Formats: sequence, structure tokens, C-alpha cells
Amino acid sequence: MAIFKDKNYFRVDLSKEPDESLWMRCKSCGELVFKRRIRENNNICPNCGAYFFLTAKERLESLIDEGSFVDISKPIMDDDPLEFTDTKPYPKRIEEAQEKTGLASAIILGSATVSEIPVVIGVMEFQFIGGSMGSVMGEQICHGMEEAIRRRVPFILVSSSGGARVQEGIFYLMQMAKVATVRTRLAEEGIPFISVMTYPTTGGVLASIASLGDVIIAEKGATIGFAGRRVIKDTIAEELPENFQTDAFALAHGAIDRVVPREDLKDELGKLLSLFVEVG
Amino acid sequence: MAIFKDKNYFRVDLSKEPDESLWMRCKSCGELVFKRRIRENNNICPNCGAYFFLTAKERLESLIDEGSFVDISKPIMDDDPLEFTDTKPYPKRIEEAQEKTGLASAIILGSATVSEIPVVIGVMEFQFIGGSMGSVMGEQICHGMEEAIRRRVPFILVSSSGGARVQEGIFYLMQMAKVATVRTRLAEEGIPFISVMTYPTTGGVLASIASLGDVIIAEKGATIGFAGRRVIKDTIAEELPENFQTDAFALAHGAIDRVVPREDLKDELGKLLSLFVEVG
Amino acid sequence: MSDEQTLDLLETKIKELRELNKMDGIDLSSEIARLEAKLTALRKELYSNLSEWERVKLARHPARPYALDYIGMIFEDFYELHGDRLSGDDQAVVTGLARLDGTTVAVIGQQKGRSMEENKLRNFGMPRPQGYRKARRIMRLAERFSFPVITLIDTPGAYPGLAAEENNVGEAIAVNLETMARLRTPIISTVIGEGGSGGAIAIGLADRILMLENAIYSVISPEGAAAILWKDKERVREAAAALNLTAPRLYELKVIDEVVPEPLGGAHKDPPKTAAALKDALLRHLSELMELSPDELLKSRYDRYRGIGRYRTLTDK
Amino acid sequence: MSDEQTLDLLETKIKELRELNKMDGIDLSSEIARLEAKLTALRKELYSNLSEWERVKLARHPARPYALDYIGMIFEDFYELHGDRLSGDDQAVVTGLARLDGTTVAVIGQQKGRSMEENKLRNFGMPRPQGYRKARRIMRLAERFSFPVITLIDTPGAYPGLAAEENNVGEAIAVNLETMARLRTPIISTVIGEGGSGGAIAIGLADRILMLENAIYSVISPEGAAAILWKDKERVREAAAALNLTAPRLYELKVIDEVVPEPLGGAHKDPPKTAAALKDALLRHLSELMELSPDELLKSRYDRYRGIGRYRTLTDK
Ligand SMILES: [Zn+2]
Ligand SMILES: [Zn+2]
Repeated sequence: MAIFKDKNYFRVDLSKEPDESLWMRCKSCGELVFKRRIRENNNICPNCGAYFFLTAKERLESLIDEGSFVDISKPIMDDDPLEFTDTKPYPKRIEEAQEKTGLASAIILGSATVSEIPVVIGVMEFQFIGGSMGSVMGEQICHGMEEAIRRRVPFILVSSSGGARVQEGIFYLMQMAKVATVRTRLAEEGIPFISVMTYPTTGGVLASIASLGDVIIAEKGATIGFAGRRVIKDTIAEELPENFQTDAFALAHGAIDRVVPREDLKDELGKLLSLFVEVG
Repeated sequence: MAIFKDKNYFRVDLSKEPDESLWMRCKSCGELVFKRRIRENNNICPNCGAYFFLTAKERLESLIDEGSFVDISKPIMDDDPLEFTDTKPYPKRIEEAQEKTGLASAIILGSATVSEIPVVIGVMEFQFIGGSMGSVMGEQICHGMEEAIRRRVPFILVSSSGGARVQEGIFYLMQMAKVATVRTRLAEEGIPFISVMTYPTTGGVLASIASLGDVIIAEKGATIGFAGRRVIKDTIAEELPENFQTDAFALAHGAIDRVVPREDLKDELGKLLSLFVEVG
Repeated sequence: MSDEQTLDLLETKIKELRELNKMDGIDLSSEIARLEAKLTALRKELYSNLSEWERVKLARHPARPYALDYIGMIFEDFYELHGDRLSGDDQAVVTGLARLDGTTVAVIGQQKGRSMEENKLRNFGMPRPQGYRKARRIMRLAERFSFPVITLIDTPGAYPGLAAEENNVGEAIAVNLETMARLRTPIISTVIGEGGSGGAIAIGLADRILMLENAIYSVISPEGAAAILWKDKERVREAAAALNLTAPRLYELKVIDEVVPEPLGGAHKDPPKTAAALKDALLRHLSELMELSPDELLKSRYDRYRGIGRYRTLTDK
Repeated sequence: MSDEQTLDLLETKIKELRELNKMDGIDLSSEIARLEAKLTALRKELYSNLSEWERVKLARHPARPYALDYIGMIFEDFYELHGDRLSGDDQAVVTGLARLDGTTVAVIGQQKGRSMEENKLRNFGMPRPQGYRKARRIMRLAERFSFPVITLIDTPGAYPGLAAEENNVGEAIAVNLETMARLRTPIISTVIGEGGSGGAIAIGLADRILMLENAIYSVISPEGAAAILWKDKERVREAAAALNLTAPRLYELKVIDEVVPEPLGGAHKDPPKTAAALKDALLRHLSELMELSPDELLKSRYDRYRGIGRYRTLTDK
């Protein structure tokens, strides 16, 4: 059952505690660890330091001041303009993604504070059809930028996306143009845009909004690249180095400003933002 | 005797025929050829096609419509702000260069037409202290750009320079900044600037005005590069490929728009200019 | 043998008959006329019911005119410009200045090759970051002198590979989009063959988007979609249909502004005629756009892209 | 042993005596005081008559503070930014945002290394095109947010070599000059060590140019000039003198705006004191520049560079 099917739009509320089992085994070190402790530790294994996947909500919680989040997204959800069906109808995929994530779309958008600095922040949910960019994500990103202009606060976008929402075909491609177009207004208005690249930031998200940050910060361990390894292998069968499309690769080739460990990300953002806004 | 020593400034007059011996032997094919025929053939050997060096006056003649040249340079010549002496006093070098070239400085500046399109054109004289850029060349280039703006005609600069006028020290370096600064006005006024790179276009001339053309055309055989082979050898002793700093190297690395044989240069310029100016 | 090949064979036979007809004592005129009528009818039937996959094949037809072919037929005085000024000159992208019916324009085209050698030079029409940055440089040049920008899209996609990632192809495409969004001169883009995803839109953000009748514009190739979405490489026809990649369909979806007609059988059947149709369309759109001031132009371009996308509105609860 | 080394030795001896003095029953206070007075007098004599060549050696002194040292001492909250967004991150150029007495500024510095390893990373302070383009990107960022730009120059020159030419170092420098000429925010450049020719001015077109007292700014190294102009590698002192490369001389020539004093013996004798003097100068100039509107700023910058150069006027005949 699709939770947004009835056209009622539930806003994201970070205060709700998800229920979950008590223990999990770390895939990296093999230790049994308290889930709660991992959660409180930014989903980093307290034993070995391995990063576990963060949902968009968890990511938000890890970056913003507690209790500061207000969902400001538009009440919209994915349509099916091409009546697209592959092995499954597109609407079915959307429903499943909504059920799995509890989100209306692949992006959360809200106002919040980071180190007490007000911002508008968007966070992509990779578990929602690979965080792919369809018309809704494009619209929410633009809406977020416009809200940032209206409020005169910085815009932060945390990317986690495989790129194309293939099921929306040309409309996906046009979202690349759309977000890049609206991004120019931030520049003209002197509103800072911090792009945060997390695992993974690829395809048309990388080739549009994610690469257009005034400052671009990558989380340690992020994959950053345009064409996937598989596409490259299928197209030109090229030998690829081990560090291909890693955070270090992106840094060495000048694509990003910094690589930041997850545990420092919030502080770094605060420090950086404070340089862009009048403090005191 | 320094011809400009007495502070009388002779403007360049292309109609004066230099007297010269009748024959010369081509260094490339070894044939004896009529000097006059070479001259009429853009200093290209009529037998083997080798390019001979062009003086600035010859270069001008080869590029513009006959009889269209009017010297519009400022009546200035090199000073000696640092009272510079190496193995020879700088003023002595200037005198010798003036005597050798019959020019006041290392650049000729005038108005002319190319394929009947009015332009302001500057041509560097490599035989004048290696075509190096001192305060006078900087001032003449800026004056030329201002004249192009005033007349609303394209500006053409034909470079042939080793780069630094070392004897003017910091004033040479500041010419790089000066010409780049004034060049921004051409852009703001929508006046086209065609940079023509000939043998050689190097050092601070390459690293300032010559690289800032809206369109950059290199003559076939031009050497184009920032640091000389000798500097590179002395500094880092690197192995350099055979085509290093050739016209083909510059083209392959995206530094220039076209490589053009000398005999086509005038026609190409005319064709290109016609795209920038209303014709008819 | 495909239907198209059968028709091509028939066409050849008619030509041979026509040769015979020139010889003394043989009059085949009426037979030839009937055969020609038949051929036209068959062609019309075949091409009026082209499937999406058949259009894909037409869009990629090796005899199809490429960017430089159209440039030669549509513009005068094309003066090619090279290089990104940074590190290279990518020949999969052709740029230059030219005259379109007297107006100087900047032309940017993606260029495929026909021979193996040409394809090596043109990288099969797959631009590298250097190509996108060359295009960007020419756009800025065009803006400086108020030259309209005409782009011709024909690429399977941006070149995927190590060197492309090392030169930040993502940035190259993204900043092109940003640049085109605010370029203070008209931009008209035409998909003349393959519009391959991000590699296409990187020169495709425009005031007007045209497509030749048999061109395609798609987020992924049908082959790629079949392999990834259907997990079955053979289901390309199904994928091609699902992707909504044809010009008529994209016009219905209001994403493109005009479908430029091609001769029966595809652009390669009569390149000059195709070029004439495209030239006519370019001139029409250009004359409309040149009525607008730069600010009006930017506003209308902004509004177009700000509004693009299809989604459902929900009740806020 | 050089004069400077002799004085350093004397200083060490005084320190040793001071240690002895702390022990019971020994009172060397008056002897130490006399030795210290002597040392100061000798230093003053030595450094008030520094030859140009001696200043060159001070400017290159391995203990001399480098860009990051000054950044640490002068600015707060330095946040380093990396990469040219095109193809690389050149560590011979350090860029970032920071606070100067509360004002956010963009900082661009050329960075040398001390150890062999550091120098490998920093390429001996010789920037590659990627470094100049990183600087350009930061300038544009600064302009967007009206952050003043502070550049710290310390380079033997732009890196000469194959890779630099392949990446069009000429363009990199030229376009930086063009960019700085029209950047709508204040720019203050300080030569803190070596100002090596085109490699220096590529981040040195500014509203105010400062030099530390023992910094040098030159079109060519004295060694290069000796070899090329005097055809004698030994004549470096003569070359250094002829090149007019010292801060006091360049101030006399009205090319730079201020000479920032260094402690006796050079910046490395008291880095915090040098940094304090530089900070004071930066704040003074910045507060003047921030009084100007962007248009006034650009006009005054334009006029400065339009007017620079020395030539003789002749009678037009
Ligand atoms: Zn673990
Ligand atoms: Zn010959």
C-alpha cells in the first residue's frame, strides 16, 4: 500500500523514533554492536570506525542542530508522465519506495540551523529508487533554492544519487537543465550554496547541481563520478585504477574542495557557513 | 648614430622601398633566388616554400591592403628607468636596435584595412631587442586598443617576441598587467581582438595580451610557449618531445584556434573579420 | 533483408531501368512510372508507421548527414574555431562562426565520423570534457558579440572513461548548463541524430529545441535500458517504445518546439532537402528570438526551465 | 662563515651565558648586557647596509615564514579550499576563506616547502596552471560574495615544464590578469618572499601591492640574469643590483605601495612580529579600500595599471 497514494502528504518529522532491533553485527569488524550506539554515533561502528549507510533522515539528524528541522517541501509526488513500465510499472516502484522509506520522494527539504546558522537544506534518499532525480526532486531543489533566497540563508544540498530517473525519460534530462538554471539565481542574489557529496554522487546529479556548489565538500568514502564503472566497461572496456571515482580521486583532480570524515561534517559545515554569514 | 636620439620621431612609411642586393641563397633548398621575388612572395622561397623571417614592416605589408597603412603610434621611445647596464648600457642597446630596424621601438602601430575592413593593427619587430615588451610596447598596445574602441574597428596584434624586456625589470612585469587590464575594455565595448602569433610568441607576451584574443591564429611554424627550452632544461632537466611548443602542439592543447600558412594569412583574417563586422 | 533494404533494392532497379530507357528502341517510360509510384507508396506506408526502434536505427544510420554536413548546407562562410584554451581540442565537437542568411552566428555541433579513421578522430561523436569546454568558450565569445548560438546535437553520449573523469566531465556538463541558462544571446538547439542523455543536454539548454523527424533524444540508449531495466538485451524494441524518445512524441509532451520534417526514408535520402527544412526552421525561430531584448530572452528561457517537469500535487496534511 | 652566521653564533653564545647566569654564585648580568648591546649594534650595521644580493638570500632563507605560516598568524578560521574544478589541485598554491579581524576574506598564497617531502608536495613553490586556475576560481568566488582578496606571493616562478605548457600556462596567467583587472572586490597583494616574474604577477594585479622589507620582486633571478645578460654565472651580485628587485627600491620607483618592516636579521628572526606588522598594513589598506564602491575600486585599479610604465616622449615629426 502506497502511503502517499491517497494524496495526503506527510511531512518529515525527525522527532519520531523508528523502532528497531537492539543489536546488529558490523560487516566490517564482525562485532555485535548496539544499534542505538551506532545510531548515536552517526552510523559509524564504535568498534572499528566503519561507516554504515545513512538514510536521509539520519543524515539530516547528523548535520543539523537538534530539533531545528522544519519540513518545507512542496506537497508533491512523482507522476508517471511516460506511463513507463519495464519489469514493473513505474507507479508501483514509487509506491514501494515510499513504503520502504516513509518519504514522499527521493529528497527531504527543510529549514534548519547548523551551528545555529539558519539554512535551507535538501538531503537525497538513496533508498528511494537510488536517489534518482525525477521531476519531483528537480522541483524540490528549485523550491529549496528559492526559499533560501527568500529567507536570505545559505542553501545546502546533500547528494546521494545514482543519477537518472530513467522512468521519466526526457523529464529527467530537463531537470538537469532546470536545477542549473535556478542555481544561477542563487549566484546573482549572493546566496551561498554548499554542495555535500556523499556515497554515491553520480550521473546527472553530479553533472548538474552537485557540481555547482560555491564550495563542494565530500564525505569520506563518497563515490564521485559521471559514468558508472559498468557503463565504462561496456562502452570502451578501459582498465580503471583502483582509486577510480573515490573521494581521493575527485580531490586530486580538483573536482571538490575537501574530503571530510563523517564525524566532522557538521562542525566543518558550521565553520564554513560562519564565513559566509555575518556572525554576532 | 641613434636615429631617434634627437627626439625627432619618424613615423613608419611603408611606401619607402628599401634598397638591397639582388640575389640571395635560400638556406633551405640552396637555390639562388631573386630577393625581389621572395619579397613579393611574403618572404617565402619561390623554389621550396621555406619561410624567411619577416620584419615588422614586411609582415604589415603582407597582411594589409596596399597603401592603407597610417602610423598611429604615440611618439614615444624607450626610457631607462633602472639605469640598467649589463655588458652594455640599455640606452646603447636601444640605439643599436633603432639603427638596425629603422623603428622607434619594438612595435609598429597603425590603422589600415584588411580586405577593405578598417582595423587598428600592431606588429611586433623581433629584431628590436627580441621583440621584448617594455613600457613603450605596453603603452603602444594600450593606445592601439583605445584607438580601436574610439574608431569602433577590430584590433589585430601580431606577436613576435621573446617576452621580457629584462632591462626594464618590474616595469616589464607591470606591462603584462597593463595590457591585460586595458584588454578588458575591448571586451566590454564589444570590439573584436584577433591575436596573431608568429615566430616566436613566448614569455610574458604569451602570458598576457597574445593569449587574450577573441580568436587566436598562429602562423605555420610559429613557436608558442611560456618558458624557453633552455629555462626548462636548467630548472627541471625534463625530456621534451620533438613537437614541443610548435604550432601543432599549441593547437592540440587547445591554446589557439587555427594554424594558417603565411600565404593564406591575409585572406583568413579578412574572412574572419568579415564575420565580426557588418558587411555591405 | 529489412523492409528498408528491399525498398532500396527496388530503387536501384528503377535506376537501372531508367538507364536502359535511354537506349535506342526501348521505351519503358510507363513501366518505370508505375514502379516509381509503387515505390513511393511502399515508402510512405513503411515510414508513416515507423516504430520507435526503427527511428532509432534511422537516427544512427551511417549515411545520415552529420553536423558538418548540415553546417556546409545551411551556413555560409563557416570559420572553424578550435580549442578549450585549457588543455585540448576535442574533435567530437565542432565549433565556429558562420553566417546564417547574413547574420553571424556561433555554431556548435557534435560530430560523428563515417570511416574508422574519421571515427577515431571524432571519437564516435562522444565529446570529452575538453569538447564541452570548447563549446563553453564559444558560447561566451558569442555572448560578447551578441551572436546567436546554434547547436547541433548528435552524440551517443559524453565519452565515458578514465580521462573524462580525470578532467571532471561532471563539471564540464554542469557549468555548460549554468552558462547557457544565463547567456545573453539567443540559443537554438537541434537534435539532428542521436540526443544521448547528459552528453546531449550539455549543449542543449536553449530558447528553442528542435528535432529532426527521425532524431531521438533519450536518457539512455534502448540497448542500455533493455539490459538494465528489462535485464534482457534483446528487448530493445520494447525499451525504445517505453523511453518516449522520438521527435513526434517529445513534441506531444511539449518538451520540444518543432519537429523538422525529413524526406521519406530519412534525412540521408535527400540531405539538401533536409538541410533546407532545418534552415527554414532555424530562420523562423531566430527571427522571433531576435525580436526580444536580452533581458526578455533570459526571462523567457528562465521561465521555460523553471516550469519543466511533471508531478502530482498532494494535499498538505 | 658569512657575517650573518657569525652573528647567529654570537647570539647562541649569549644564550648559553644566560643559562650559566641562572646558576648559583655566578653573576654575568653586566657582561651579558654588554654582549647583547654589541650584538644589536652589529646586526643593525649588517642589516642596514644589506646589499641586493644579501636581500635575495634573505628572501629565500629556508627559515623564512611561508604563506601558511602567515595565514596562521594573521587570519582566524582559515578554511582551505582545493581544486581548479577542471583537472587538478596544485598544492604550490594554497587558497581558502578566512577572517581578517572579523571580515571574511579570500586568501591565495604561493606555498614553498621546507623538507624534501614538503617541497615535492609544494613543487618548490612553483605553481602549475592548475594552481593559477584554482586561484582564479577563488577570486570569482570572492567576487560573488564581495569578499576582499588577499594574495601572498612567494615563488621562484611558474613551474616550467612539459605539463605546464600542455595545460597552457600562458593562458592561465593571462586570464588571471584579466580577471583581477575587473574583479569587483578589493585585492591586496603582498610579496612575502620571492616575487618570481610572471609566476608572481599572475596573482599580483591588485589595488595595493605591499612587500616585506626583505622580499624581492624580479623579472628574472639574479642567477638567470648573470648567465644570460652577463654571460657569467658568477656575477649574481652585480645582476641583483642591476635588477632593482628590493622592496625599498621598488617603493622609490612607485611600483609598490608600502614596505612592511621586518625584524633586524629578517622575518625568520621573529615571525610573529613580522606577521603583526603585515596584519597591521593589510588592515590599514583594506579599511581604505572598503570605503570605495566596486565601481570606484575598478576605476582606480584601471587607472593605476593604465598609467604604469616609463618612457620618453618624442617630438612628432
Ligand atoms: Zn565495526
Ligand atoms: Zn628554398
